[in-house]
Amino acid sequence: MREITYRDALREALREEMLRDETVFVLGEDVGRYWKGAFKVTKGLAEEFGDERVQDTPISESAIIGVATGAAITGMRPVAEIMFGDLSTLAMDQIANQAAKLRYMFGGQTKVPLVIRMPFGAGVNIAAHHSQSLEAWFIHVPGLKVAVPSTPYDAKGLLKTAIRDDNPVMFFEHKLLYSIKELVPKEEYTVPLGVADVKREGEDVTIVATLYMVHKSLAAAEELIKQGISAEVIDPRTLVPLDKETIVKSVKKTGRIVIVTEDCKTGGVSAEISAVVAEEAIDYLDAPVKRVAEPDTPIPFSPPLEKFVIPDENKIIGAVKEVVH
Amino acid sequence: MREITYRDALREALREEMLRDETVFVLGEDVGRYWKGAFKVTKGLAEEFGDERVQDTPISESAIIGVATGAAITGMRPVAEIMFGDLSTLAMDQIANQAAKLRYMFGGQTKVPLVIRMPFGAGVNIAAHHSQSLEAWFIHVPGLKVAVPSTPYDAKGLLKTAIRDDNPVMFFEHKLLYSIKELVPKEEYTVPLGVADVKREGEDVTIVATLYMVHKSLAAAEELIKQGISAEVIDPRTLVPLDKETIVKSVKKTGRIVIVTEDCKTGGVSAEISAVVAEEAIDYLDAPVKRVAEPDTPIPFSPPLEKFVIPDENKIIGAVKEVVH
Amino acid sequence: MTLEKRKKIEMYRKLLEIRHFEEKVYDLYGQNLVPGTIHLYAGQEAVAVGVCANLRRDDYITSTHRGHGHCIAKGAQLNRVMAEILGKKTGYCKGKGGSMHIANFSVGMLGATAVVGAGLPIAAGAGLSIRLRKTDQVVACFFGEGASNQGTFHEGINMAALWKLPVLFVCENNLYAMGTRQSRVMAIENVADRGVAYGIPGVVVDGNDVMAVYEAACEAVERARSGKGPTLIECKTYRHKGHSRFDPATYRPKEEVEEWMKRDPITRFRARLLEMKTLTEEEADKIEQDVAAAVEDAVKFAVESPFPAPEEALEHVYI
Amino acid sequence: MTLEKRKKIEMYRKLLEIRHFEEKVYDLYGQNLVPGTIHLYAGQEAVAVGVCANLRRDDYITSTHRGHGHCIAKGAQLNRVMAEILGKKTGYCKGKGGSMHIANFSVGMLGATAVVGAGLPIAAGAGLSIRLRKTDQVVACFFGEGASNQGTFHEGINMAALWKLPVLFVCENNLYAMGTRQSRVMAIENVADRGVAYGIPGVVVDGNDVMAVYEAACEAVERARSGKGPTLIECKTYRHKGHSRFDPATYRPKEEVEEWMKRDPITRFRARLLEMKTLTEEEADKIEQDVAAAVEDAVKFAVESPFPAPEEALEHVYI
Ligand SMILES: Cc1ncc(C[n+]2csc(CCOP(=O)(O)OP(=O)(O)O)c2C)c(N)n1
Ligand SMILES: Cc1ncc(C[n+]2csc(CCOP(=O)(O)OP(=O)(O)O)c2C)c(N)n1
Ligand SMILES: [Mg+2]
Ligand SMILES: [Mg+2]
Repeated sequence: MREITYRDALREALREEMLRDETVFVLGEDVGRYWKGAFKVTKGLAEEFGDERVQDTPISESAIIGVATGAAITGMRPVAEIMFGDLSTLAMDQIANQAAKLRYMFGGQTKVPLVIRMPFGAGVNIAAHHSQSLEAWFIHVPGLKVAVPSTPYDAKGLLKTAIRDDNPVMFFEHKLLYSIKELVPKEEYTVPLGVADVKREGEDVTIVATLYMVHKSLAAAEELIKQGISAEVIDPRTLVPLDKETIVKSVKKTGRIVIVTEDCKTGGVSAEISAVVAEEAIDYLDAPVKRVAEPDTPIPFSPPLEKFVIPDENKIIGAVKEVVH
Repeated sequence: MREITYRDALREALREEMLRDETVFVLGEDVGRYWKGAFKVTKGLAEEFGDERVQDTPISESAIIGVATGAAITGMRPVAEIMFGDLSTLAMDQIANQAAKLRYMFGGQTKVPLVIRMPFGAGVNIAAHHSQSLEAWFIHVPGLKVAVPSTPYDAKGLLKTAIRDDNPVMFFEHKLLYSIKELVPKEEYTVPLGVADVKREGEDVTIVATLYMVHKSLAAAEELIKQGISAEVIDPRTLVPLDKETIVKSVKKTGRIVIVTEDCKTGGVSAEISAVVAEEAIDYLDAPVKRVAEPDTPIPFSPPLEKFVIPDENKIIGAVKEVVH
Repeated sequence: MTLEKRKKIEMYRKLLEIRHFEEKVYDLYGQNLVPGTIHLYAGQEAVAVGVCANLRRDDYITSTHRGHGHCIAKGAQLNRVMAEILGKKTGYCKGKGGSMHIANFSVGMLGATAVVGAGLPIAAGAGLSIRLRKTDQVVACFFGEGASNQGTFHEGINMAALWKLPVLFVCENNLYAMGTRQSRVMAIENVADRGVAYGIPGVVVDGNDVMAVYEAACEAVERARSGKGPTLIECKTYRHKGHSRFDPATYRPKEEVEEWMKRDPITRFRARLLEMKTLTEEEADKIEQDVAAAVEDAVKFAVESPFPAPEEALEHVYI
Repeated sequence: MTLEKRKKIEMYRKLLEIRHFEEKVYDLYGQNLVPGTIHLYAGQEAVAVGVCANLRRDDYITSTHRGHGHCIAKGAQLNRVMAEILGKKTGYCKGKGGSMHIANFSVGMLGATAVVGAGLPIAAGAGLSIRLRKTDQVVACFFGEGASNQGTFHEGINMAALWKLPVLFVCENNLYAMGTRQSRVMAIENVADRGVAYGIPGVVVDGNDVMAVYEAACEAVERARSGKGPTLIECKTYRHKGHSRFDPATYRPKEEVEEWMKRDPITRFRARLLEMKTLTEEEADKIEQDVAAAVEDAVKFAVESPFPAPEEALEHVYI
């Protein structure tokens, strides 16, 4: 075990898979030797594997995904990077209509082993076009899997699994996670898709959180226990497939649930998780299902404005207290 | 009053608003005199208002919306048509990052009076790229309003309101609705955004349904009453703003809710409605919140396959019986 | 670059296969046996046949909503194409795709897409894959002149040109995109001129002359296989029928239609084969009879095939 | 097309305003007063100034992530631009937009977008609006060479060309998009050559020569106002600093940077003005001092302005 950052963990996953399987390659804007990725995730890979396997591209998000898809259905295992998740808007047709649907439309004749990495999230004052969280769009596209790792360990293990998966996997990172550190085994390991991780056990309330919100929820839980409230914090780790069982089991134990995601509240990921609970565990609920999320605004630039809209510990604590009267 | 189709109702709305306000104009692929719109909604308008106000465009969905947005922020009121809702994927950046956010990002300096019409929905065997229902993506974009009329009366009244609204309004039609008929006043009227319509009153269960599913739900309700179950059918008519009050009030009365939408279940519109209920009316619920939706597949081509995945009366009845044991 | 006799006859046969096939599809939808909509390839056969005659089985093509001809020209079996169009379990896509999403990976047909222009980056990606796998395959990417106004055209060709990928970008300029004449969507006459924007050759050919198409494609394939990069080939052609199922195509001037009908690619090629004595009248007729019979067999196969079971709708979402 | 003296001096002043402004922004972010990231315009001033000197107040421009210069050249007030960049309530966008989303509708500045290439269709739309409203305004749309590989470039220019809309598409080719040199993203040298693809003129100019830019833009504006349609103007230029906040720009060869520094647009224009006796040394210095003072005032205004109240985040989502 050694302590590495989330960024390093991702890089190790890419490197190990590129060493293991020569059909794995990386493409995206400025992923190569000159810039090394907007968040430096691909640093060193071009030097080790050559410019063709760490392919810089023009600023053409739609073609990046289209090209990756064309490569995926003809024997390669591309890992495409979209520099900011907000720019997935430019590639939605290739993601949602092509990559996600080819296998189905063609009656199983092909597989699409493609990973699409992109950073989401606010918190660094880069405003409305570089700060969104759009996971909800992708969970609504059959054919895609969706990974949302919150820790270096999970990031590495899930990325390796995603690369080996024969389906298109949307792999979402959060800008504020790249620099967080954790002890990660030196030995090879993977993390399966579809298995939630209980990041903290508790009795009084279930908190389901994703990406950076896992950390804020853990901090909130730490504070809550001082006030006598024991919170269980569950990180689904992948949204598709979603480990409903772990969530439902926890709710059956605690009778209360707060869902914490950074995306806009209306139509967000938290709505789906709420709906699952309302479908499968309603009889166990002792309080309304609470969602802590962004209040349906674009992300503003100015620091006090941005801070106001992003969920934080206080908002999580407030929501928990509302359900645990 | 005279009986007109949904298609005619839309056309009347366009025509009346174009007559009333000369900044209103229509643009899209094949909306003009040669093809008159893929579903013939714009028939006759080019002849009456000229080719410039009923502007055929190249096959460039992204630019259609971008051009409409540029026109909207400089004094016009464009009504853009995307021929099939599935192709909104190509314009997501212009819709979600530009049209929806300009006013906010610019601190209120501009308004974006833009309507984007598009047909969604399955049922005519045109497979995965022409049959989706993607409303859920758009309710998750702050800055957009979302209309989903199910009847000729609502279609006309809502489209007129949408055109007069100073915000971008996504206006979703369903292919199978164009030919349905209804008595509609000859006199001018509008329907406000954000006011649900109780299409049928009932006591035992609340059915919330949108677009074509309103009709299937009404048919199901007709059948259910014969079996002694009285269903209230609510059509929200707009998803943003959503008339939560009417839904919550109904649930408080019936204690049971089934949400019927044609989109894929996971992350769909029904998840948001379910989450609203779980947040605001959980204490009144006597049964799980049921969602009747498409089972997370792309829409298949072959008739028996397509029929299998689209929600129908039987599935609605089945769901209702599950909650009204 | 003279074509040997066997190849010419093979091309003639393929032209006929497509034509007869499309006529049968037209009949079948008159009989309400074809679900959904349909975009017939009749009139444009020389493009698919002329291009695909240069391709090996392991080469790739990508196709469009108007893709039956591409499929057949690349070597797909008539009966399984027909079965797919009818939504049958025996179709190449088990009925999931239909006319607009037909694919046959076993002959390198990477699929039709119903999103106009979406195939261009995918074709470029197949080209990149060839480069990375170090094979000498090529990709032919078919699309219409209408598609050439999509962003994907620009982005896809730019990448292929930049990386000198082995791709033929084949624009079938049939003058219309639905009801919209080319001149009402772009200010230039030749889509091929857009090659300049990417630093690749742009070639205009008579798309109703199968030999002209063959030769242009031959050169482009050589260029591609030898690592020199993509070519943009614009084939001027015309569709015989309306755009889709119910389109009477009244937006096209009668004289224009008549004039193009005179340039029918099959009539012309037949006349040329007879003139060059590649075939006798009898031989030509015999081929046509064989083709007609084969298409009949395909229809019979497709009509008699079962529909998929409803629950199959749930398969193939994930692997 | 000779420039009158007053105009030249005005242009000189604007060049300086932008340069001093950007240098202050650089200082301020060294002091941690600028939230987020920042893309400086220093080195490219001649483009914005040369183009905007041809525009009326009621003409429009659209801008990019590197937009401070466009704003200032179009007539925005230094203090409110600076306040926006610092996230203050007194900024043009009340702190909601920041550097990458600055707009000032009162001078026809329709806003920066941080999505590379997204401004092209929007500019075309402003052009369509002008056509429909029957005014004689024009639109100048700024974008980088990197943006010219986006689908929006293709779709936006095609529509504008087709409809002969009054738009100037101004490509600021500063050779790099982040760390990526132009030659690694497109196989042609001049973005202007892409005009051929849309049937519009493509012009290459020295983007570090404000008079050359002025003249090219002047011709394009005339063309636009008289209904002849858009022009694609490529200005060859160079950014002095790295791409954004923390970029040391090590991907650029030292000699290249040095060579471009010698072609600094402001030094060159000053020398020319002195040479042509438009200005004396003293007059030129005086202008620079005035500008420096004005920029200082803007900094003071911005630094002293309050931040918006947190709850203002909820305003302006809908009207
Ligand atoms: C992106 C997209 N926009 C619009 C449509 C609707 N549509 C289907 S075919 C077609 C015309 C295509 O024209 P062209 O590319 O010239 O091909 P052709 O039909 O002439 O073969 C249109 C607009 C679509 N399927 N996809
Ligand atoms: C669509 C999109 N892709 C990627 C980015 C990230 N990005 C921001 S600026 C930039 C480079 C733009 O290059 P160019 O258009 O040449 O403008 P320049 O920065 O040189 O002024 C990139 C890739 C973005 N903001 N938008
Ligand atoms: Mg065509
Ligand atoms: Mg640049």
